[in-house]
Amino acid sequence: MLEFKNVTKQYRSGMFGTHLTKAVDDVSFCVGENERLGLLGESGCGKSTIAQLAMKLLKPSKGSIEYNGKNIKHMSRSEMKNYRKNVQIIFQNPQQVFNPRMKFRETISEPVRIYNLASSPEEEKKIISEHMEMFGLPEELFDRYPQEISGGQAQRIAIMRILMLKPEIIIADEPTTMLDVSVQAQILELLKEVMDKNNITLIFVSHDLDVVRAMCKRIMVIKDGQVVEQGSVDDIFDRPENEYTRMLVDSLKE
Amino acid sequence: MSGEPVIKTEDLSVEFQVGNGSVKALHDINVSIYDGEVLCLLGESGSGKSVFGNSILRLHPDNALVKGKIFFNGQEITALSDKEFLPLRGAQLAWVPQSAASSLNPLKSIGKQVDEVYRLHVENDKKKARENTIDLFRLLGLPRLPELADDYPHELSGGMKQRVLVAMGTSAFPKFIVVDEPTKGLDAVRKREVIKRIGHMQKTHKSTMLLITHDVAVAESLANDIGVMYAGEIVEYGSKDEVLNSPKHPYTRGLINALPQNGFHAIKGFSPSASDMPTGCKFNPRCPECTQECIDGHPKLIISESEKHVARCYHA
Amino acid sequence: MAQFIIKRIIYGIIVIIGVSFLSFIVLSLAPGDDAVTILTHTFIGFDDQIYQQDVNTVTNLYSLDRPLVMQYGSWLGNAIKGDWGVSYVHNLPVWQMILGKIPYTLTLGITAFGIAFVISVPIGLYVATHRNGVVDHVSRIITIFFGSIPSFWLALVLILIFSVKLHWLPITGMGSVRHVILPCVTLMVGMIPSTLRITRSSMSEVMGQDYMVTAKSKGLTERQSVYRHALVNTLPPVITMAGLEVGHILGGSVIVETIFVWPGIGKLLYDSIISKDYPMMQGCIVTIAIGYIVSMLVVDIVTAAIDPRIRLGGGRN
Amino acid sequence: MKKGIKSRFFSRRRSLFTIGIICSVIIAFFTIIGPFIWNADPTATDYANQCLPPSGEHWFGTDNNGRDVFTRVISGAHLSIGVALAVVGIGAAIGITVGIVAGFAGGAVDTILMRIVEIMLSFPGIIFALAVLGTLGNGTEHQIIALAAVRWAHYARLVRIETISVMNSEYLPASRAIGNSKLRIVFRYILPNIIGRVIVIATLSIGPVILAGASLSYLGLGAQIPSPEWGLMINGGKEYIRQAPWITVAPGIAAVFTAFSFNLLGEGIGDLIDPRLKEKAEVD
Amino acid sequence: MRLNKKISKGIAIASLVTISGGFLAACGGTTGENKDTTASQGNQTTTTAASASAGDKTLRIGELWAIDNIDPVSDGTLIKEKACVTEVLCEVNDKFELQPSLATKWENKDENTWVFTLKEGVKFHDGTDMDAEAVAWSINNALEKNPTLVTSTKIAKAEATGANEVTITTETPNAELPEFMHLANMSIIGKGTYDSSGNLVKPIGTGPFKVEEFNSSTGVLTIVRNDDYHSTPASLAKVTISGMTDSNTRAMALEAGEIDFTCDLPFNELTRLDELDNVRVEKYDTARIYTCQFNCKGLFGDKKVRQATSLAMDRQTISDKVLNGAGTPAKNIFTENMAWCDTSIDGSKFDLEQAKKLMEEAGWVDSNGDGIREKDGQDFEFTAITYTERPGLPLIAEALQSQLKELGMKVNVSTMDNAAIEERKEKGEWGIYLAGMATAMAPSSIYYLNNNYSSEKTEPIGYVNEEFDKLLAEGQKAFDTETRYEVSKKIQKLAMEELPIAYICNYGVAYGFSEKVQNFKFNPTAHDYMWNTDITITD
Repeated sequence: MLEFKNVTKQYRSGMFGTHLTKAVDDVSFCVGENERLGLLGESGCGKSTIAQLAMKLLKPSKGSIEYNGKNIKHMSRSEMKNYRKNVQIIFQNPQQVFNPRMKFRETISEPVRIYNLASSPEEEKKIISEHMEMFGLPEELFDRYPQEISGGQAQRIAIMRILMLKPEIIIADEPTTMLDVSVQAQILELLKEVMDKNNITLIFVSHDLDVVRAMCKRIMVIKDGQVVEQGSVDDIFDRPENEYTRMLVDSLKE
Repeated sequence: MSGEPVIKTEDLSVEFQVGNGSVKALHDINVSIYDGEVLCLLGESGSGKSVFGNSILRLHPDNALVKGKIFFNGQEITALSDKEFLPLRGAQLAWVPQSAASSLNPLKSIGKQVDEVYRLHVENDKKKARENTIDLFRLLGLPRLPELADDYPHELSGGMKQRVLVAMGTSAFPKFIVVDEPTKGLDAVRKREVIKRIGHMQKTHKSTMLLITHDVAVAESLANDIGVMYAGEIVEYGSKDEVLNSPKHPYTRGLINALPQNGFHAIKGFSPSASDMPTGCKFNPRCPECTQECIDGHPKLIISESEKHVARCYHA
Repeated sequence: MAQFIIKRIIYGIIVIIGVSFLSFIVLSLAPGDDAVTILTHTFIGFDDQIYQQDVNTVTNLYSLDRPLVMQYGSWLGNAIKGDWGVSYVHNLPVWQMILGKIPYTLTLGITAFGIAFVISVPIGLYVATHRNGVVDHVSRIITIFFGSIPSFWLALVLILIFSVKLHWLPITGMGSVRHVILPCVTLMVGMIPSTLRITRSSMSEVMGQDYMVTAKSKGLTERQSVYRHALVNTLPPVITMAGLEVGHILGGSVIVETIFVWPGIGKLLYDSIISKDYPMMQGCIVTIAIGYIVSMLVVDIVTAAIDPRIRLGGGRN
Repeated sequence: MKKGIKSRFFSRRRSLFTIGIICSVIIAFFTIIGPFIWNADPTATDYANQCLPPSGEHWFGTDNNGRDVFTRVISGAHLSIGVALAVVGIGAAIGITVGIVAGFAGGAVDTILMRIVEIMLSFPGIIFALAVLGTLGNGTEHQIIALAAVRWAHYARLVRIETISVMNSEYLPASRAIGNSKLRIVFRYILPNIIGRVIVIATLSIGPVILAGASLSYLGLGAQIPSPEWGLMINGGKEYIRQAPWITVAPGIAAVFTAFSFNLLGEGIGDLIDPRLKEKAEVD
Repeated sequence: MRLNKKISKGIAIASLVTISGGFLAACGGTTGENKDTTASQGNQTTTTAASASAGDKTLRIGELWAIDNIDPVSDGTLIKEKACVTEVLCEVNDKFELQPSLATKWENKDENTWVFTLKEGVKFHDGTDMDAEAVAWSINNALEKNPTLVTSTKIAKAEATGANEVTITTETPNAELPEFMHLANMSIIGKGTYDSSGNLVKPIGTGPFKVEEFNSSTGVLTIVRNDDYHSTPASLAKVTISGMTDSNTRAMALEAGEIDFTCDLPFNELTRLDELDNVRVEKYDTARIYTCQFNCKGLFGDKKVRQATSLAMDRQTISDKVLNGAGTPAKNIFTENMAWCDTSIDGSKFDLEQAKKLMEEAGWVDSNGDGIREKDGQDFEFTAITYTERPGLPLIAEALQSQLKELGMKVNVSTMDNAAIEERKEKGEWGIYLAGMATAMAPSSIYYLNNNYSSEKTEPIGYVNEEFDKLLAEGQKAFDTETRYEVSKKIQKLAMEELPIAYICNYGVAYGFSEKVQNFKFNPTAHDYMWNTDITITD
């Protein structure tokens, strides 16, 4: 469904603009139906950049990204709107992701309005309240501002908003790093349940091996923008070939 | 576990005046930390653990109201005026802030910011201060010394900044250090390294430390005693092994089961926000073993010589 | 950073050409035929008899009948070669007139700005650290009041008190420091509001940052943490505002220069616009634009010197 | 409920805003209702009582043509304030559009727009005023055009800086990811987050704009001699500052008072809109 | 990496120092250098020690215009009248009658040639003799540098036809050539005024004062006494003239004792300043007049309407209340002290009833009772345009607005910068145009009339009258002054009858003196002011 073809992303920096840093260096992979792919690596290794490239929030310096065979770079407005509907992202720090001056009543109804999923206001209210119950979120959240709620609740709202669009692929960019351990468990449980029910493909970006092992079937280990190893969960954990992966796995096992 | 505790609190509680009402963030905390020991406060965000850390060093914003007593080496520091309290802060009582990214002055080199503490409290000698800083950086395993000292905060990674703050806290050899969430937002490898370095630092300097974290792994590797906090109260208190291996309070059990290596069994519901606190035992809405008694009464937590490992629950 | 400076200079040149071209075109739209206006400001009085022959002689003397773009082109050609042309009214080389006026404009402008800066920054800092205190309200009321006083009011009142009644200070004339005081105070009062407001908002933002709590935790007193940590971080926005104000100094103030008979560029520019003295006007505008660009450059360099993030770009660790 | 209102209006931070509201109500009263009460003809000359000092009968005294200054200030109010508000309004509107486009589009568009803004900033406004006088002739609407044409650059510069800080925020990529169109992002995300600051800055420039209008009247653009426009009266009274200071002082105070109340209003609105300033309980 | 960081910080600070250093040096340098340019512009010879005689005082004048330019050919009024550095061939007495000055006598050989015999033994300030050859050069130089002089004087060329005799030939006959030789721009200057390449060095004249220094940036002209002056030397040693364009500043500088003499003070301050013990104010009428030109294409086509408007102007109130006494009501175009003035005419009558009757006769009746007269459906409403450079004009416009309201006319006032007037008049959107016209630029009885009443000039305002052209042609040919005065009087009578231009008040000027300045004699022929060289300053 989604394919990266030797994608590279580089930044120019330094005093005279001569210094090139490659965030993502010639990465190719593809994600099929209902797959659970994990991107594992230390912070700063470029895994978040890959997520943003997939979401077309960043343009690749070289290579291309295709969705169902069509390069997302040359998509028309309607194709792009459909792409946005089907490929969604969960960000890392939930509270910062919402417009500080918009109450949740409007933020939650935004996806419905953009893709006019509801033909009438009543239907819109029905969809929203349905989802609110499913995610166990109280109605009084509607009149709150993002700064006034906890991280866990914010992340739940983010996932709910995405789910309304019934996307094909969800990219989770370290969704639980900023959350406490117990809340992390809730969110991951929720995510798992949602994906299984609507057989949504997942690309899970994280640096935490245990979380990746719990959520994904296939793992790609990334170091300095390059994919150093790829394989099923068990291959990576039990029989790591690349010595960097081995170092990563051993250090976490103690 | 011997002699006079370095830090002792009696019925400590903190309230914030917000708009026209007031928000209870912390109520009747009774804790004592002994010389050379590490007490770890384990709890989710919103449980008030950082508030406790801040109140020891009086770092609250002006709308905070602190009640109860705090003793440092037997002396009641809550009674001191700001002027009298000032010499203690930084010299005897140190604090390592939580969000490393924004807690360093972006326009000054990290070396200068750490030297400042030494020159303020130990000896105002530029050379000696820089030497002390480089030693501390080496102790904390920072690379590219001594040039790194001239680097600026924006040139360092999250983990490195965290260790610089630890160095800053300990640069004047304080008696007591509060370390707030040293591993928040770090990836697994950095987290392991920071824990190792802090443990090493604590052992070499024999410093008394209050460790605040939500990560059980950090508590497990560094703490002597552990206090589990929930909704502004300590719900379980005891030595590390007792609390982690045989937890008494259902919330502690829930925390441990939620760990990835224990299979992600989450505790259902949310931790209550400070403005609408449930009645009775604060955990009753989420507690699997909740009975009517828990909803009506409010269980007490009494630490005594005899009973070291206690929990604030009727069914403990 | 060097690349940054070069880019800045190129933009500056574009702005200079843009401003001079725009003003050339726009002034020709001003009321009154060019030749007639120039005639009435050079050879004859403005309400004397105007003969068509004289208008024609003026037109071909300064070749005003050429299309505007041609006239601008020739001015620009000479300007680049350093010849800014001769003023119609003063019949002196433009650069010499401007060079003569610059020292006076600068002495007045920079002293006025210096005092305004020295007064408003400390007040701004104090007010930021004591928000909503009495001083905060009083300073707000004063800033608005200073911002909306007509400058000629202030000038006339100052003259009345200090020159006419008390004979302490001279009204016009040059030479000693005493001559600068009155015009300087009039200018300075206009500059205080903006600097004060920027300092207050920038300082209060810095005070809310996490590193100020760290400073407090290090055991620094309130005063020490403000001087050692807060001050440095407040400077960049204040300096940018200062750069803007300095940029406008060269523009001078027509009112102050008229009332105090101070030979500044502001009055020179105003008169050249009224009498359609194109070369002189262009000369003044280009000088003011250069002043603006140089002060912007200085601001960027100073901010880069202060802020390592700009100077050294992204981190490498 | 009483405590709620009292604290909402008279808590320390909001007191400035309340004073602003009270002053604006006073101004509105004088501007709208005033002319009906003090309806003597503001332009009739009556040399019998030239330059009388403020008295019971003439609150602000009379001017060199014997006209009651108080009536003139009242009848001139809607002119001066109207012009100032129009100029600030139009200037801010253009400034916001240019600022947002430059900040949002970035790259070449941003560079070009910013160079135009810099040209406008270092361009003496008086030439523009003369050009407008030359092409369109005088009249208050043309005065508004002349003033707004120079003012917008100030606002554009400030709005661009605010827009860029919003563009670098975390919630903007999120808004694009959810599928918002460019237009929705501008109106739903950028505008609400910068409007607070812009209002504060716009209201601060009302005082100076009233005075700027006066210098243009001298060139023949905008309000003409007999009209009771404040700027004109302030400058007109200049000659009489020794003999009859009230002629120029009275409209001057009216102008300062208006600027003062609008500014307080602006800062009050700015505070209300900007949640960052609300006290937060740091409960973690 | 270490090196890189230190370097970049170093570069930042170094470039900052160089730029600001350069900036300060530039202005430091210029002030220094600026001193030299003005010094070179001042006279090369060291200033002679002010003679120790009684008159070693300095007179400080506050001039009302900014001194941009001291070229005697284009700014003669400043150099000849106010600075007395240069003199003219034919001077004028209080009655505007020609007097010999640098030329002792002159006569015209035929219509186009005039012969002037020069006064002997006159020296220029730089010591060179003022002989015929120098005078011829000076006249030709003036014509070449200032083209407007050619059109007004109609001189073709001047040549020396003897040791001290100069012949001037005109292109077309100009009966009043001697009067035009009185023009300030035609003053006689020495060759030393310009350097070899024609740039102005310093005005060299023959007058009682010579230029010591002119600082072009501060706009202050300093002149000192010329000791070997060809007639009685001046009483003062030194005079400084500095431009102070703001009337308030002039008034306050006078009051604060910073200047000793100034003119054109704010009208309303006159009484107050006069009462001060250290200041004295004197008011005089000058050869300038507040005119009101009618747009005869529109409402003012009918002579009766023009006469009615003139009668409805209460000139005495304007003079007392608006101009505060600086300018008496205008009876005729010219003032009595002008030799050719027809004193029998009195155009300043104020008779509102008569004016109303005239309006009714002209068909303008207030039918709908709104206070404004109408005629076949059109209201009598017009715009009065004027300019702000003469402070009195806007005030008069306001006064006329309410006075003409009594006559049933709705007047809108529009003041603008002088440049905009021309365009507005061409568009025709005006009823009356108020201006301050000089009636004796040259002390000639015909010059002003020709410029304002010849059909070529009045046609644009919709008024043509051959009678004027006939009389004007006659006047220009009358070489004998007496006949010329008679023709002028006839034109004056016709003008005051036809009234294409009404005259409101004489342009009064108020001179402000500090009490130290004594025995000032007013000279009516001056444009703004002239002061007699035997003026004194006591302590």
